[in-house]
Amino acid sequence: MTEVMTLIGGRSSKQGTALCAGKLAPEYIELTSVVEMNVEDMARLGLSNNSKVRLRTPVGEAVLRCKGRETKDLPSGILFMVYGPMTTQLMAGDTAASGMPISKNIDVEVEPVPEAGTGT
Amino acid sequence: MGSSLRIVNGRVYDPANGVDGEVRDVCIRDGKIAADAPPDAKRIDAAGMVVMPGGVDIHCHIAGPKVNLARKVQPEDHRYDVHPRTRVTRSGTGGSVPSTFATGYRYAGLGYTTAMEAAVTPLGARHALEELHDTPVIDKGFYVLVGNNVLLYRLLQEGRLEEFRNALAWWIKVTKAYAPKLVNPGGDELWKGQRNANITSLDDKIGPFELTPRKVIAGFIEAATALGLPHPVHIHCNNLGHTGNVATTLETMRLAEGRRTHFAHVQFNSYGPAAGKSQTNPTSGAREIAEFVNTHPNISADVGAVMFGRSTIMTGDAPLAYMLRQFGGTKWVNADTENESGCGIVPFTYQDRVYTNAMQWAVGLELFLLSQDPWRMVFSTDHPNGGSFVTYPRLIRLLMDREFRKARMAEVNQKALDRSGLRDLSREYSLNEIAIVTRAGPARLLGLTRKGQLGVGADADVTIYEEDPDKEKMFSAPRYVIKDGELIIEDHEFRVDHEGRLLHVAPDFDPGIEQVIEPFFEDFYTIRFANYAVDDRYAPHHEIIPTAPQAAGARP
Amino acid sequence: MSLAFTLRTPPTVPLEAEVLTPARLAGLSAPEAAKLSVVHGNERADLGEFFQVQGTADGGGAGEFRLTGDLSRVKHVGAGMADGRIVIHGSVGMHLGAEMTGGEIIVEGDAADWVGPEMTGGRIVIKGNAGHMVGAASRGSAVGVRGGEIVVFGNTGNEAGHGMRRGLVAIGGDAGDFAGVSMLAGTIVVLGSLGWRAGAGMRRGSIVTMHPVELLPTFSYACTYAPLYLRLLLARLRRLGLPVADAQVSGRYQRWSGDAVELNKGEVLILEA
Amino acid sequence: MSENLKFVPHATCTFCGCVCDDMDLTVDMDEKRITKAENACVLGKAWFREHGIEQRPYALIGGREATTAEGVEEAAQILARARFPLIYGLSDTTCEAQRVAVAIADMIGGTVDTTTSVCHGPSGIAFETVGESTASLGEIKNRADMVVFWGGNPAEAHPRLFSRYAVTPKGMYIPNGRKDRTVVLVDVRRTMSTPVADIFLRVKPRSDFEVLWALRALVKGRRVDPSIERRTGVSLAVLEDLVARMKSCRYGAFLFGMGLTMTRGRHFNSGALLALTTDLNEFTHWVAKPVRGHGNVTGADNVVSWQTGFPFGVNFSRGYPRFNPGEFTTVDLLARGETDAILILASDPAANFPKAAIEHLKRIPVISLDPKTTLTSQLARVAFTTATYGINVGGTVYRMDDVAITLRPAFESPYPSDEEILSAIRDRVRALLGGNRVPAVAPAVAAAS
Repeated sequence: MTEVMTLIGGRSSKQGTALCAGKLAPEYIELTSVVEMNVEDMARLGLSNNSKVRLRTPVGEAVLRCKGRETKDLPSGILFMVYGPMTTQLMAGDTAASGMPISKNIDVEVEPVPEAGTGT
Repeated sequence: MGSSLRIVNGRVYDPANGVDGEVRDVCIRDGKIAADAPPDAKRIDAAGMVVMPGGVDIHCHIAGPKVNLARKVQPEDHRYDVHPRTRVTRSGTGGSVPSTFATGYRYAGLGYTTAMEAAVTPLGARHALEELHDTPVIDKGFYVLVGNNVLLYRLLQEGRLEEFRNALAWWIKVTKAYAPKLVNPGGDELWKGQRNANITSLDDKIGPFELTPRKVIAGFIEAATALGLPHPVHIHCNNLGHTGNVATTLETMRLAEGRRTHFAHVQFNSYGPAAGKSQTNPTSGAREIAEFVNTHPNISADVGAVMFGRSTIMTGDAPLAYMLRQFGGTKWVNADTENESGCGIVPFTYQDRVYTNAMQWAVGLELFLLSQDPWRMVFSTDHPNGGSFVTYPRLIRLLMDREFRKARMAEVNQKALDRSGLRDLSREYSLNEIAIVTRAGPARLLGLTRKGQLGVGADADVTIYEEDPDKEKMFSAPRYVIKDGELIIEDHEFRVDHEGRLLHVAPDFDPGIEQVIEPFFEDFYTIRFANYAVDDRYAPHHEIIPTAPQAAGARP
Repeated sequence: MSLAFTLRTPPTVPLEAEVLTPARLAGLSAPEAAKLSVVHGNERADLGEFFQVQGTADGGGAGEFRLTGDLSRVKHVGAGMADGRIVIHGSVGMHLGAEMTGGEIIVEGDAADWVGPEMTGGRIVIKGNAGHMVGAASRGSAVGVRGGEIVVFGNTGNEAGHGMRRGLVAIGGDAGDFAGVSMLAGTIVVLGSLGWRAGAGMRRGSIVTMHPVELLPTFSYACTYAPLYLRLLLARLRRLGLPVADAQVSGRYQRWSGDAVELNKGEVLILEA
Repeated sequence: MSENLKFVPHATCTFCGCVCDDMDLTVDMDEKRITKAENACVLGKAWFREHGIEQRPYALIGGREATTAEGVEEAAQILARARFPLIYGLSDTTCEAQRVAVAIADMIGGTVDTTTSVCHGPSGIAFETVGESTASLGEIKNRADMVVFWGGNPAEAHPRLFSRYAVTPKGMYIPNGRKDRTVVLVDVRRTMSTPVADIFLRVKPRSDFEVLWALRALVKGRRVDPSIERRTGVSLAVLEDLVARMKSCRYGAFLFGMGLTMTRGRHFNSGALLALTTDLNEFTHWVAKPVRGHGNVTGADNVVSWQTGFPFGVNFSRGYPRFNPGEFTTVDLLARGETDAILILASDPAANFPKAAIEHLKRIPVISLDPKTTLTSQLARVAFTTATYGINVGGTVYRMDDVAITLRPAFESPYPSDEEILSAIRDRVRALLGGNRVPAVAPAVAAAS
């Protein structure tokens, strides 16, 4: 089952502090590998905290762990994750003559990834 | 610096030393004008050429926060006026607000070797100095905006005049400025604090302060006089650009009461009341202003002439820029600086068929032609407000060539011309007078004793023009330009790059004043007091021009 | 035979070839044309290092020449041209026909960003797709196309006709976002669909579309009618080869006025289904 | 902890664009470590804590350890040879280094672009179209009785924007601080910043332009279609109320983030906000300020502007500066595969650029300067280890409001500064080229298009 959702890339203070320690440190890699999702959307997709999920755009895909957020904080259909090596996989190179690639509000296909041993 | 030069056979114009077109040698040694040069000195044969000191611009806008905003906001103005690099010089772009490198090279390319940026906020001083450092060839300095400074207002309001004077000296010194500058005194507080209002007369109350522009201006003139600064208070009057403002300008001039005071770009402050049916079309007030300056030797002014074509309005006078926004097209920039200043920027085009623009053009020329003392009514276009400095050669021709002026007059709005006094003026400037208004005069008004002249010991900043009946052509491209004794331009081409000096003053003050200033910083600034003063790294090549007490060897 | 240029050695970095205009090539033989200067990255180079040149320039006045190959890294072709004709068999790089004042350019392929920016006259026809900024104003400038015609058979990117003051931009396929943004006058016809925010900030001028579109909240419905000028214009576009349907020529159009944040004197015409 | 402590008052933090200059640092001089950073926010504390001296090679050439001098030689050879070289980054270093970086680009006929192009570059384009009414942060502190945050999350990205400049501080005409201000926050989701606001407007993703455009129309007294609520999630009544408040405040300030610049609409989103600010000045005083990211990105804008006339994305291949976002900006040059060598100064495009751009980075010689190992330095042909600005290196940085500040470094690093390495590269390139590379072709017909 896949759904199209809107992915917002952004910063967090945890990312900021981890960045000072270094982008190759495990803490930073961990932080940039998590996508936040509305809990109701997660339930509908059969996902729970820490489930694997695949995001796909016409240019690429990334597999991430998901983390639930309440509807009052994150509306249904919206995903949030901090910028990092994973978001780059999903971004298109066209800047529409502005220099700026679309980095926020990217349409992504969301697909749960069965954990090893449980899926096909 | 070590090289020597002997310029021979040129006609020399050195009005500061009474030399009016004599053919004589000019010798250079170690960066200074010398009585003689060694036999092996390089010779420049200036036969058929005119030798003058390097030009000195007393009022222009070339560096600092507002200039950079004005650059950034109009890429379309740079596109068609590019400044390619050479083997030895950097590239840049021109237009009405050139990049720093283009600014330096283009000034040099006109024979100018000194220029004064006329309005920098104290908080922007560090930025201005960085840009001036990247402005090659010329020597330069800046005037610091103090006329809307909240702390200085508080001291003045409370009658703490000695502290006021010390604080003014502190501000000039820690920013490495050359002179104090007042812009539309009182205007910023009304603009920022009272829904974009503005001062309309010298007796308006300045927002929450128990002060009026009259009190503020008088206070600054008094303090600057006491400090003995080489250049006095430099004033951009209230009501600039407004029809009928000549009355305000004369009132402000009277406030000087015999003390030295400089009035910036007076053309913009010389408009008579509206004429005919129009409520806004100004008449010319040039005659009244010129007469006042002629008869008051303590007063000096630069003209701020308007030249038709593309310009950029950039000014500390934010309400003025807002008013002009409606004529400028789509872009408007406003920038408030905490406790210190406002600023407005509008790209602008002066059109010869437009009544007001033609009147402004005429008023500028009238001021020049009515002035009886070229030493005190000097050359400027308030670059780029009245027009770019690259129009200087054309302005020189308008002053020197009556027929050219007449031909140009035929092309402008005739109603405006009718209401100006320009048709009655047939005077032509001589080369000697041009040398005064573009070099000797501004240097003297600035207190730069080694500039604007070719006497022994003067800075060896020399320009050599090929004589030509077309004075615009002649002044557009000097054959040689020498800066600090170095041959920068030879046969119209740059031979070497050169870094000029920062010229600044460092008036003495009672160090106790810092205890008055510091608490204000903690409360109302967002930069720490300790990080505010600009250190010497920002002026790697500099020269401190002494105040009168310093020159006299006195230390308070 | 006219001059013909065939790309032999594709440039590895952008090649700027504003010499490729009929006026600059007038009267030249093939070897002379091959000696003309182009800028390859940061170095001067001869045109002949990249192109095989054959034929001779047409005698007398501005003529026609042909370019063949994948010219997608060749910029400024036909920039500033005033007359004559250029035919390109292949795709072409940025700034095609920039600021041209007359003449004609035909591209039998795609064109990159900035087709005909700030042109004042002449015609550019792109048989494939074009990039962003078709007929647009350069950054910072308020005025784009001042005259002439740009016809794109395929799709265009964003900001087609940005700031245009006169002339025509016709798009056979879909337009990207902000078509006709800040336009001052002139006409944009889109046979496919409009992207988002068409006509934002427009003062005057017309944007025509054949597909339903939701406009900005500052546009308001005025009337539905069959404007005569549009009939003539569409018929002409059909003669130029665009797939204009009869129903479009004879159709009725909703007229929406905007943009209310500006003069509100522009219009967007939407074909009624 | 050793006894050998040094106290550095009034130091400046260069982590984010707030560039706070009230850091009072305690330095352990034996361990070369900052042990305490008074007044720093959570990000600043991490910045000072984590920048000690790491044991790294001075330079790596093709992964092999090398001296700085060997690195300089290799870098200079690459740059002198390249036909379309690019110098990118510049935001996390001093203005002194930035000046040399632009000088190199000019000398070799390359391109210089900064992280602005992927940050507030769109706001820069908007600025060139409509201008901007703006202010130094102190004016917002002293005067702003209404503050609107749009498309940003300062609580996590610029924490002291709230506490030092725009929400809680007391100012000259804001004697009671927070109580004297109306704070509005506009975003597509709730964030750590949301609780600060008196009014929170949740807009639908990608509808900021419509909301701003509707506000402009309402400010001008024009009609707005009620469908605005369906499209944006914000009702007409809410917008009308907001406009009434905006017109009646004494001094209003917008602080806007990349929620506007990085989403569909890009420069038009920023432009709509700047135009709204201009419109409001008809009624009362309003200013707007893009909330800038990395420490000295604003300095990079300023340096590139004063040296070339343009703020970012500047190409020198014809012998003079040309500006064209989309043509001379880094993502485009890389994604199209046009650049043939790149010097990356103090930034990490391999970690945040689109995939296509990163793939080209892997195909060309990369020169990197960074205090830390990054994804970019890992794929560099020449990777220099540098001292950290603000901590080991002095110089000038610009706050997001264009105020320049002089750094007070805390302790010395064994590694050279960016400026030192760049100056050495510049001198060597000059020797290789015999001065500036002078192009032999006259300016193009359409000079900078």
